[in-house]
Amino acid sequence: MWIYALKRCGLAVVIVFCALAALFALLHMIPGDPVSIALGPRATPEVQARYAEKMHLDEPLVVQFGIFVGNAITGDLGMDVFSERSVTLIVLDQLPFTIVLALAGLGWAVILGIPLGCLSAVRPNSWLDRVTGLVSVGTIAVPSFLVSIWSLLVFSVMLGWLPVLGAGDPGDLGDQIYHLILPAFAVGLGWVGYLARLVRASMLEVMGENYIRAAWAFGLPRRTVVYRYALKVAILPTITLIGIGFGNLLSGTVFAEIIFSRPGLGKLIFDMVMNRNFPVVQGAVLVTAALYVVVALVADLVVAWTDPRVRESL
Amino acid sequence: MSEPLLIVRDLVKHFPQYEQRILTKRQTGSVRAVDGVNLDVMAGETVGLVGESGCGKSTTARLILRLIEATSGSVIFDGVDVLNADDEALRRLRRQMQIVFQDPYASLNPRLSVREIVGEGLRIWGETADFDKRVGDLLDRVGLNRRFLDRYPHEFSGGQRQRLGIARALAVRPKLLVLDEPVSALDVSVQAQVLNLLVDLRDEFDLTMIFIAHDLSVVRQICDRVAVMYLGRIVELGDRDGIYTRSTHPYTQALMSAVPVPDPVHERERERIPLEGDPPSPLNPPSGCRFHPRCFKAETICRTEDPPLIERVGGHECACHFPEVSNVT
Amino acid sequence: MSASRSDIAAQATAARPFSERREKLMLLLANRQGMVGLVLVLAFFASAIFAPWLAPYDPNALDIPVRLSGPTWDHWAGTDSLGRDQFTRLLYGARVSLGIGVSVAFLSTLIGVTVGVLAGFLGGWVESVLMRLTDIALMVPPLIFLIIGARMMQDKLSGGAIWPLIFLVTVVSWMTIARVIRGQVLALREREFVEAARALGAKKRRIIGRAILPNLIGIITVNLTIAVAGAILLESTLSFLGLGVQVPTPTWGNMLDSAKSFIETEPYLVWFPGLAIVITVLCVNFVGDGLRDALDPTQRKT
Amino acid sequence: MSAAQSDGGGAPLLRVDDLRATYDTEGGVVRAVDGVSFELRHGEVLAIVGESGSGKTATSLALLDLLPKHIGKVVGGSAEFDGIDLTKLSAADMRAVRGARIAMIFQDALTALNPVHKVGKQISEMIRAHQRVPRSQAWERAVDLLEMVGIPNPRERASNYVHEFSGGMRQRAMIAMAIALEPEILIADEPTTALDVTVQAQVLDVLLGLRERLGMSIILITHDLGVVARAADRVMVMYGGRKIEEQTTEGLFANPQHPYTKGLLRSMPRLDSVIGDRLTQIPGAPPSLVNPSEACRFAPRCDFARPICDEQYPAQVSIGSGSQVACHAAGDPTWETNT
Repeated sequence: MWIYALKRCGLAVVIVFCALAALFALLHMIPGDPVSIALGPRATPEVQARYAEKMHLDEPLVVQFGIFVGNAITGDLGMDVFSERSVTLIVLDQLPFTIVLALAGLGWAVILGIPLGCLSAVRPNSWLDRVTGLVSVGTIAVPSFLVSIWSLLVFSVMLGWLPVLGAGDPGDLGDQIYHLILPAFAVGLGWVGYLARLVRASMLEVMGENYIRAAWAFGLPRRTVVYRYALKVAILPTITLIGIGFGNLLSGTVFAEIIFSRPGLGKLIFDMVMNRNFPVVQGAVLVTAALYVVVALVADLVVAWTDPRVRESL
Repeated sequence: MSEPLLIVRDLVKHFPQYEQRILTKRQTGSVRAVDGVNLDVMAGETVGLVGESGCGKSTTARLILRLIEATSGSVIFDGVDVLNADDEALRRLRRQMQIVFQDPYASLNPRLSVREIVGEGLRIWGETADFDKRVGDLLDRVGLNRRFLDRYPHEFSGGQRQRLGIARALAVRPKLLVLDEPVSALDVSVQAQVLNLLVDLRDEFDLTMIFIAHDLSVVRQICDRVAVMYLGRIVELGDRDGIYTRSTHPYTQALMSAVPVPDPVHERERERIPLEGDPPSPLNPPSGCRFHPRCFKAETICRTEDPPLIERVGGHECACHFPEVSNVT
Repeated sequence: MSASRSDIAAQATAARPFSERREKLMLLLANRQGMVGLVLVLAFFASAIFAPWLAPYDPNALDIPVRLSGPTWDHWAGTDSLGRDQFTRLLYGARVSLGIGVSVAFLSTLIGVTVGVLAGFLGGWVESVLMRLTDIALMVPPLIFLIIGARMMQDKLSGGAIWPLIFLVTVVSWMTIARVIRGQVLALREREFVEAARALGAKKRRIIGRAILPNLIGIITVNLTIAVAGAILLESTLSFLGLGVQVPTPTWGNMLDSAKSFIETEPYLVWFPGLAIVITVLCVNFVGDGLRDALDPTQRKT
Repeated sequence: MSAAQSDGGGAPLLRVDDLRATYDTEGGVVRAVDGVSFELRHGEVLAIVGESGSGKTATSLALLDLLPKHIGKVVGGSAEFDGIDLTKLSAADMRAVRGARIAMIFQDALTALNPVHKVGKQISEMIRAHQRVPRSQAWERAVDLLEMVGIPNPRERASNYVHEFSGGMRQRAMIAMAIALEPEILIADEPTTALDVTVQAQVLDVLLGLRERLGMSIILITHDLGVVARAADRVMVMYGGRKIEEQTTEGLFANPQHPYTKGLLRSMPRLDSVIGDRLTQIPGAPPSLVNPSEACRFAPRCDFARPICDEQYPAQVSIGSGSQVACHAAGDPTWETNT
């Protein structure tokens, strides 16, 4: 088990490194003068010169990459040439907003979606199952930016129940939660249906297994069979998916952040891409990728720890 | 006696067990599925290969046809070295060696019609003259209606599918037919039909057959000679009567005694040789004689020394330090 | 002696009137959701193709006096801030959205199937390299990649080119199908009918063509439909962010983008293009689900 | 041959009467169990023999209301067990019977035991589902049971997962679970089919030993006539969802009555027969049970079929000492001489 965990960590490091290399290559593959491409035509000559020096643009690419990686390991993601702020700090400023939003969005989706899927699998073709089915297909078909716009339209503009913009007063927790409701709703809605559908399919498959039939044959109570026997197995693929989902949400919150004018990593990346401020993009993407890998790793380890068949084969 | 049609020498197949790394794999051990098999098959005879699950009998069959690559050893078919043949020579060899599989559901391509399944060999070898007639004749020959040409496998019962598999193998007029548990997935009443069909076809097509089964009674019905396998080795080899009435290897005897006979009076009086436990894993076979941990005769020498397969008592070959004739049926 | 009687008995139990293909068609037709989806999807395609004949106005005709009019008899879906007819633009937008959706689906399926079949069938280092590549591609957050990519190709996009979008969306869409196909090929490769084909002396190409690919058609079709839906979503997302197809060419995504500013006063501008996306994606998914039910052999009983 | 052999007299432990069960499939309604009646006496081993699709497994699943949900259902008949009709029990009452009074073991123990719970845990959970026993005590019982079915190092083994067991041990573990509450009836559905012959012999020995020790009755479902000869007191042969013959084991093998039984016995390759060139074969394949006609199910494959066989299903005829056969030709002297 520990060896497995170590190995997976090693793999995670390799993946982050690959992502890093790919990103670096992508940002440096653009033809033309890297300085004007990176900074755009609006940059003043001083800024351009400072940028070239900061990014070691006079060095060969490999050396640049080496410097970048070396700095990244020590937590230094470089300097934003426009604001003269450390990229690490810029990213860290935005990170909590995104993590809170992703947690809240996925959180309510998990709390609602898993029981829904479970119940509809236990009682297939009941009204609950039909409604869940409709909700699943419906929410999967609605892109999250539409959910954001429409929920903004309905709850803020038309009904006026919830605030339109921002993340709330930094000192006021209640206000922050108040501002979190709509974005979290928008971010999580698609996942409710997705999770419900997955849990339902997985439960139905498990409920058809021989050992469930045997459990009935041995007279085990319904609760034991459904929750301790079936759900424990059926939940495994869901854990992996939640891990991946959380990773995706670290960037997938971008719409909610743009539409609700909420600070966050996604909005940061989007804004910086639009401003062609690639050093910041580079840093932010790196942090996103690293988080993504870590979350996926945790999900894998949880699965391995829960499923003795997997644990054994390690 | 003439030269054997098939000569198998020291055939070995180890399936390496890998641990997946990022781009490479690391070997952690190997399953010794087949571990030194020697076998001669004369033209026109039917040799049975029996043993319990995991003893390597199906692997041996696939090795002989080179459907999987052997780790070492040699297979000489009709004077040609099968294991070292190049792609083209191997393709030509395969016309002469055909195989019928166990699972009548997995062995037929669900997307092809009967015409294309049975005629696949003819198509591959470009013998497309009178195609429908030739395929129809084959169907006739295995007891299926030739009007079935345009049907698909899922429309047939298990027994009929097995007939299709046999027809497909016969289409290229092979000399050697390897049958890998051809009837064990079938119901008893259908089993007899297929066994009888095989006997008829053997005579009509002058087939040499290797018949693989775990069911000793089925093998006894159809084979001239029988090889008993245990953990990747042949432990006893002899003609049918010898194996079934005068077996000398304790494993053969135990195996034979464990098969229940459908006769309550006889069955309840029979003496049984009980075997402890399950067959050990081929990943880590026991030292010395592989059967010794379960053997009722085992002594010190069995733990250390591996008995070779040589002719001993009873006129047939046996790999045991203490062979003794016994009739347990 | 019993041959004749056995034949009669065999034929009595073997008869099944329909061929497999017909049977699947019947199953698909029997799936109500799938049928409704199919009819609507075909209708959408037809209206996209015949947009120039169906549309009541020129998509780019400005009519400032009637700008931001809600739905009226003259303008069924209202007009935008420049007075362009929304309904016309929806029809023309369908051409771009569906066009990109279908192109991406075909391209990504082609890449995915090729990668999956090669990796699954050839195995060895080919498989290792291809699958590691797929894994890494899967780790890339698609949105971030699209945002960065579209921004870099912006001069091409501003010139009205659509191929950069098709290219970018394809790059993030082929991995799932590659993995699914590889899994299927691995399972198929071990099936005995593939072994039988080898035993008969079939060459690799024949085995892939006759034994492997025909057995993948079901799963390829299903994934193709689902890929269409996914590509439409990604395209509209990018266009909505202002990074996709550039105005004045209408797409559902950039119509929503321009409507953003009027959300408080003219909500219909947000509803119609949004509904077009949702209904299309929903219908395509219905078709996919219907196909899956019809093609999945575990759904059928013998 | 055993002390617990059928005592003949006394009320039967289980009396199944005209049991009917169906499966809904896309092809139509399958009449999987079509009017099956039989009795199970105290302490006897009753074998139900038949080919795949003959309804032998469906019969046992129907008894415990375990047919696949939403597909299979019991549509008629009764199954009287100790004064209660199993087919009319509420879900809760049925649960109290399952496992505790009638237990069942399945063919494939690997898939029939839960992969993510320890074997000992599963057994003790099953005990605690029926009895108020502290956790530790239930665990001790589980260890004892594993020992009783001949698993070496039971204390260690109880903490293993099922995939760490070999085939024979899995089946033993399932038997241990089934006998945990000393049920009156044990239904064993092909308990040895997936096992190698040498292991099969061990498992049969365990089962028969437990029968002696606990005095339970066993319904042994199998397609292997050798296993029947070895283990059963009485045999009931099923074909096409119906019972076609029932006899004592000795009677059936010595003097089979139904043409199908006769054919089956003759078509079986066996170790103790004289080797001839060909086996006697039953032509054709088993029938489809989707909307079957009223004809005898075996008629299309029967060498002795007569016009009446295609018209009506033969009634169950008693042929003395609890033996029954369902064949128009049975007891017909002219037919007897033909065979």
